[in-house]
Amino acid sequence: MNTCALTLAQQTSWLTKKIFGAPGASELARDSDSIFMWIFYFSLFWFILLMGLMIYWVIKYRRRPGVPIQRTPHHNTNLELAWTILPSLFLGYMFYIGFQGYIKQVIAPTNAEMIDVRGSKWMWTITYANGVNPPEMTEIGGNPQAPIIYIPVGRPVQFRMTSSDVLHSFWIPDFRFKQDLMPNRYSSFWIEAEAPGDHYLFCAEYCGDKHSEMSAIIRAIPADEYDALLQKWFDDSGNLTPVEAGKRLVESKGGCIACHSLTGAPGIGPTWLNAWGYEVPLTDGTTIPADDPDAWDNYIRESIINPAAKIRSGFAPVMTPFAGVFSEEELDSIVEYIKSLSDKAPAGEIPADDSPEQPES
Amino acid sequence: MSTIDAQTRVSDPAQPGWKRYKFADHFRNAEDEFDACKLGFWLFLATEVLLFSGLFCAYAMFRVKYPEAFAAGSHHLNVWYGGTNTLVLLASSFTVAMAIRCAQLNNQKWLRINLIITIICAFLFFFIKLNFEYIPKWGEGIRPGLLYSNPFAGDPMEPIWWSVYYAATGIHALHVLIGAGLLIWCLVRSFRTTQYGPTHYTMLENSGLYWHLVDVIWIFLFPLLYLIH
Amino acid sequence: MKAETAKTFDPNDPHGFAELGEHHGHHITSTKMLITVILILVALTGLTILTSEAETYLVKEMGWALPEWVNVAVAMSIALVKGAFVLLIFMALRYENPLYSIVFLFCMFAFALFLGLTGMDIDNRGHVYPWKVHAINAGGTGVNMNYPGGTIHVLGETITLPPTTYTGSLANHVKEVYIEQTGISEDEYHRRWAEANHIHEHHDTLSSPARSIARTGPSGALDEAVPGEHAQDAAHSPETNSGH
Amino acid sequence: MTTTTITDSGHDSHHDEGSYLTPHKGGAFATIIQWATTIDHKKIGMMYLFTVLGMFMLGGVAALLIRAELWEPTRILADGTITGQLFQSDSTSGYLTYNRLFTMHGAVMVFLVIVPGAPATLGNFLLPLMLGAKDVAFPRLNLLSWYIYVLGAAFAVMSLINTGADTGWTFYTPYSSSHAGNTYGNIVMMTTAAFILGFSSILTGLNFIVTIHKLRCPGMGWFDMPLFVWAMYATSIIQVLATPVIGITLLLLIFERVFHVGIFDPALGGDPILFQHFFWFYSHPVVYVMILPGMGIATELIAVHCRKPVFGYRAIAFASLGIAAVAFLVWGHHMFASMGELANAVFSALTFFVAIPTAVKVFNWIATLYKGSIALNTPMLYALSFLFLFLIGGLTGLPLATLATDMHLHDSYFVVAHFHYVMMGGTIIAFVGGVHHWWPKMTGKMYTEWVGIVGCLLVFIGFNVTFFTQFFLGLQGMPRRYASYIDEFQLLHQISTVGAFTLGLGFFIQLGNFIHSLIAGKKAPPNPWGGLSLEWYIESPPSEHNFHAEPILTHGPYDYEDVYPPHCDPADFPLPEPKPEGNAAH
Repeated sequence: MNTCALTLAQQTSWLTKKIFGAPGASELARDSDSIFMWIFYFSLFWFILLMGLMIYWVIKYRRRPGVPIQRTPHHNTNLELAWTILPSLFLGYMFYIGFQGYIKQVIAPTNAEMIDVRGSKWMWTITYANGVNPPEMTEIGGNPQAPIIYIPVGRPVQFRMTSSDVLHSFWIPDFRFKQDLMPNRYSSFWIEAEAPGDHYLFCAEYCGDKHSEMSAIIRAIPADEYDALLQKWFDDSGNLTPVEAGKRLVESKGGCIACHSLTGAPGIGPTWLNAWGYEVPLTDGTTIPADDPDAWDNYIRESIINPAAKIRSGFAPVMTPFAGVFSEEELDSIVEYIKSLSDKAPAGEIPADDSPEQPES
Repeated sequence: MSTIDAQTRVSDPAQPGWKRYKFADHFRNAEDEFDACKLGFWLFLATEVLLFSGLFCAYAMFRVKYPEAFAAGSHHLNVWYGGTNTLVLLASSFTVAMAIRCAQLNNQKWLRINLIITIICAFLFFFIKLNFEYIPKWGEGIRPGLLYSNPFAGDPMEPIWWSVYYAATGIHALHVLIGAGLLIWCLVRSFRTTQYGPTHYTMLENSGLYWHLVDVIWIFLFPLLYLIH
Repeated sequence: MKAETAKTFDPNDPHGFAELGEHHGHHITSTKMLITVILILVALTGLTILTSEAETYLVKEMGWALPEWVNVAVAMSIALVKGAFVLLIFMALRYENPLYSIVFLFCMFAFALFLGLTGMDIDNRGHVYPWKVHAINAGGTGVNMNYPGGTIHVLGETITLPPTTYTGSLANHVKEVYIEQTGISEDEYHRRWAEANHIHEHHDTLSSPARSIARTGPSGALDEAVPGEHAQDAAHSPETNSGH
Repeated sequence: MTTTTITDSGHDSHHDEGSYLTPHKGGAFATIIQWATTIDHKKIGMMYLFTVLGMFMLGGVAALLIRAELWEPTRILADGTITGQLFQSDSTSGYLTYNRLFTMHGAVMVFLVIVPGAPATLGNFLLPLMLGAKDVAFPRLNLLSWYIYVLGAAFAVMSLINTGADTGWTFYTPYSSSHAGNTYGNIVMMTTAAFILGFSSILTGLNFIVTIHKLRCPGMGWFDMPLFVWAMYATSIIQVLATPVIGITLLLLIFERVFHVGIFDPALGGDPILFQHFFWFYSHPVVYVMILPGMGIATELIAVHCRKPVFGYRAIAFASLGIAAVAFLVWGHHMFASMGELANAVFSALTFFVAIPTAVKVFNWIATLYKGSIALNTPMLYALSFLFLFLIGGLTGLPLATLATDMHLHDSYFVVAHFHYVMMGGTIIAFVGGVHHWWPKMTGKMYTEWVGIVGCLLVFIGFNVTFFTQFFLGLQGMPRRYASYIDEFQLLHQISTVGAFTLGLGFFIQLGNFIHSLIAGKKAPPNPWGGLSLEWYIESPPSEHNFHAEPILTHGPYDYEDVYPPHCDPADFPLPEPKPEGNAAH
């Protein structure tokens, strides 16, 4: 980065820290901060100069009865040209450093590890190069199912992003960069973490109801641990029961539990606890009959692929269709999992170690 | 150049409307009012052009990205209907220019005849558009947006081409109808009070300008929509 | 600051328009001029149709490879000349106050900026990553819009709308529904498709998007949608016709 | 040079007695009819003022509710959001109430308050007066544009009653076209409202351009117009050239929403970024429609209350036009996070060009203060607040134009703070200052000075507390349009909320001051501030016909060094020594 800007920023890193809350998490982020600080000092200079003059003159030339104004020139071409051209040069320089920094921010190193990101209302779905989705979750700002996205320390990571419904924006404040996700297009974002640690990820483009909760944690871990973790998830995914596989899918790849609670609590979508096998009224006046396993299996399948086909009474048709997201096998697993949450499920299908916490009511 | 003095106006009802016309009193003279109205109308025409600029822009962007879809869609349009419509609009543009000339020369009879021809052309344009283009296309399943049900799309992006086509020609057709309405209003006033004459024809001239603009926009829409390969 | 203007004040011309040439009065265009212009306009209309047909002939019958921009450049140049005639003579911009021309030019300036800067973005996405240029699925990802589907009645006709969700483009969905309903073979569909698109012979050698008359098959734009650079591409590629 | 020929030449046939505010002799009903069918620019300006004020209160209440919601980082899963509980919406609707509130705040404030605010109220009232004209060029069109405004406002309110739109005021597709809302009505209604309001805006702009071209009084050349008129001229050019594009954009959006034509919807192959280009091609220039009248008002306020000729008159006038021209080049900076790299670079470079004419204006305003005679009354305090806040707003625009820093700050609270400093600290503050300044002229009543000063200080302090904290929120990572947030941000959010309610109190005091002035205010003299532009030559409030005879201009609007202000005691406004004759020519 620009040396002048860097020196300035280093001299005053305490102020930078005060302003940004925390220092940038990568070299590029700190470059961005130093550009900001350069603009900050530039602005501060003009602000103090102009406001100082204003306040000084307002006090000095305040109106006194009987004292006339003094004649001054009505314009001064040289002065006006000077204060037009001089700041313009600074502005040109400002564009230049901003452009340089930006180009570094967007061009990922060729050895960057590619991670796929899919934004949908209102969750992030991450797919690593070996095809696994990170299964761990935490709570951020009201969202108890925010995924934890692991990235390796010291290795560049490039996110290739798209959206399945509306516009989203992938913003990691600690890395000082964001990029919009568009449906039917790819966009790119790359970072390189320097040290292990957690960073927030927010959706910065308004995407509807639970926009505020579309967040995640980016967790940087040492590269060898990261590789081992990915390998472990990959191995795990091979030997799961259908119910376990379904649980993992709805938590990570599908992100279903952002809207469908497992506890009977109301949400944007119907709760799954004791749903399967019960009679459910639909908005078109018909019902899904109770105790009809085939009707229920088909209803769940259809509602994943084409949610608007049958809308349960009292709910809005807001769900993103998941057609093409899950394979046939995965759909079966999800149906099995939802079935396992119901006390009407055929006996013996609920694995003892995997039953959800029963609600109080 | 004819400077009109306000004081020579007569209020005798036997006189034609253009002689009785009195300019609004916040203007200094009729000339000022005429200039103001015309400047205002040119500004309005600028807004109309920019309204269409959105459609031209959408057209250009999709054309650049999906030339094949546009070529495929354009092949469904009959160049002869489009060409006939172009000639109809050009002819009406000519007659409306003649009508203004007749007003300037106080030739009331030909003013009305020219206006009537223009209005007939306007409806002829609309009739050709509707009867030979919109209705058959609609029947073939070539419809805007989700209504699209033609199984023989030449390209995956062809429905977008039809959306642009319907939006552009639809809004243009709406302007044709508005222009026709303005001209009918001029005609009615001409018959009732002989409103337009050498010293006062502001409304007629502005309606004429509007009509020319509708023509100019079609002059560009025609090759863009019908002559693509 | 003032005073000079007040001395030479003329109540009928308070702004000194006469000196500035701002008053242009009423120009009466001659019939001869109007007729000349309309004849030119009709001739140009014929010319533009003629050139368009000639290009088609050259490409189809003579096998010339005319670049795509020729078609646009010729048609737009003729349209510009026609538009200029209408503006200058019929709309009398040539004789009137130049202020009106300035208004119109400003409007054209805004239009040019709109078109130019928008195009600069829309058509230049792939400088850093070529895979950002194209849509993932040509023709759209499939309808995903809380739309109830079903039937509606328009102009006395009952229309069946596609269901809320299908994958791939609307055009493809309509095609599949048609094949399913009629039960025709793929070959029969292609025959009917060629007929509907006025393609009587296959000019496979000409099916490049850079040329005029590029259309030979329904999959032209699909073939180049997304490069298969990464492992994940199989899931996104249009061949499987699935959005994620 | 020191006298004016603006006289009442006794054309009694022309004018009736009494001001334009005198009620109709036929009683209250006849007065209402008279106002509803008036083509008098002053009445239309007043009608605009009151409707805009009503809408400002609606948008302001929404703003306060937004700030109240953000008092706590509430979680819907726990006990529901504050606004949700307030409006008793069930917890399944999540943050919908909040989302609708900020949409309403944005749409109402932009389309119904700031865009028509200064041009249609003060512009309508003052433009013909400053030009020495009887009315605007097309008075009936002017009335029509007010009715269109009311119709648009009615649609916006209907959308609100019909559950309200939750798209944000930018209506980004595909959310607005295919995803937002459970009913079709609310979004289409809000879009229609904005579409209709566009017509109102176009008609006003067109009217003003023609008025300025054709109805300047004898003796008034282009460079003898007050700078407010120049600002209005630049504003009107943008209104005429940019507004039609939002018309077609919203029309296509309605098609998209109703027919799903697919132009903006990627599900059908369209391009959502194209919508953003369409939208911002209008909505960026319209930012200057908002700020230019504010700049014009500030120029007038500073000149009158400093009694100084504006430094660099031509520079300010051309800067207005320059801003209007550059306005059409820079819309892409709203889309840095979604455009391609080339477009980002070009738009970033172009964006810096806006800073140049803006900086020129600021320098000129400050230079005007030099060796003046500065009266620290309410309008001047507003003008000084404007300088302070607008300077911060302008300077914080720099990191947003710089690509490397904008990628962090885009769509964060930094942007929210920045545009509030410009839109509110700039436009609204100048507008309120302008209303104070011309209040005596408009109503014929004086307001209470000390209450005005107290209100101004409260607004100034409240504003800075509200929005300065938001710069830090944005820098630390708080995204826009969030109803709940991580706990780290709570302190700053609470400070901001306190500031917002202080700000609200300040405006409330101003409103009370105005109402008190209308009921029991002192009668205003024709020229309480010693102004020199033409509106101060006529009585307060003006008569129906503005000037009793056509005025003939003999001095510039800012010749405070040479001309005694009309209707004033010359002893109150002493002139400096006359200029030596040799330098008289400029």
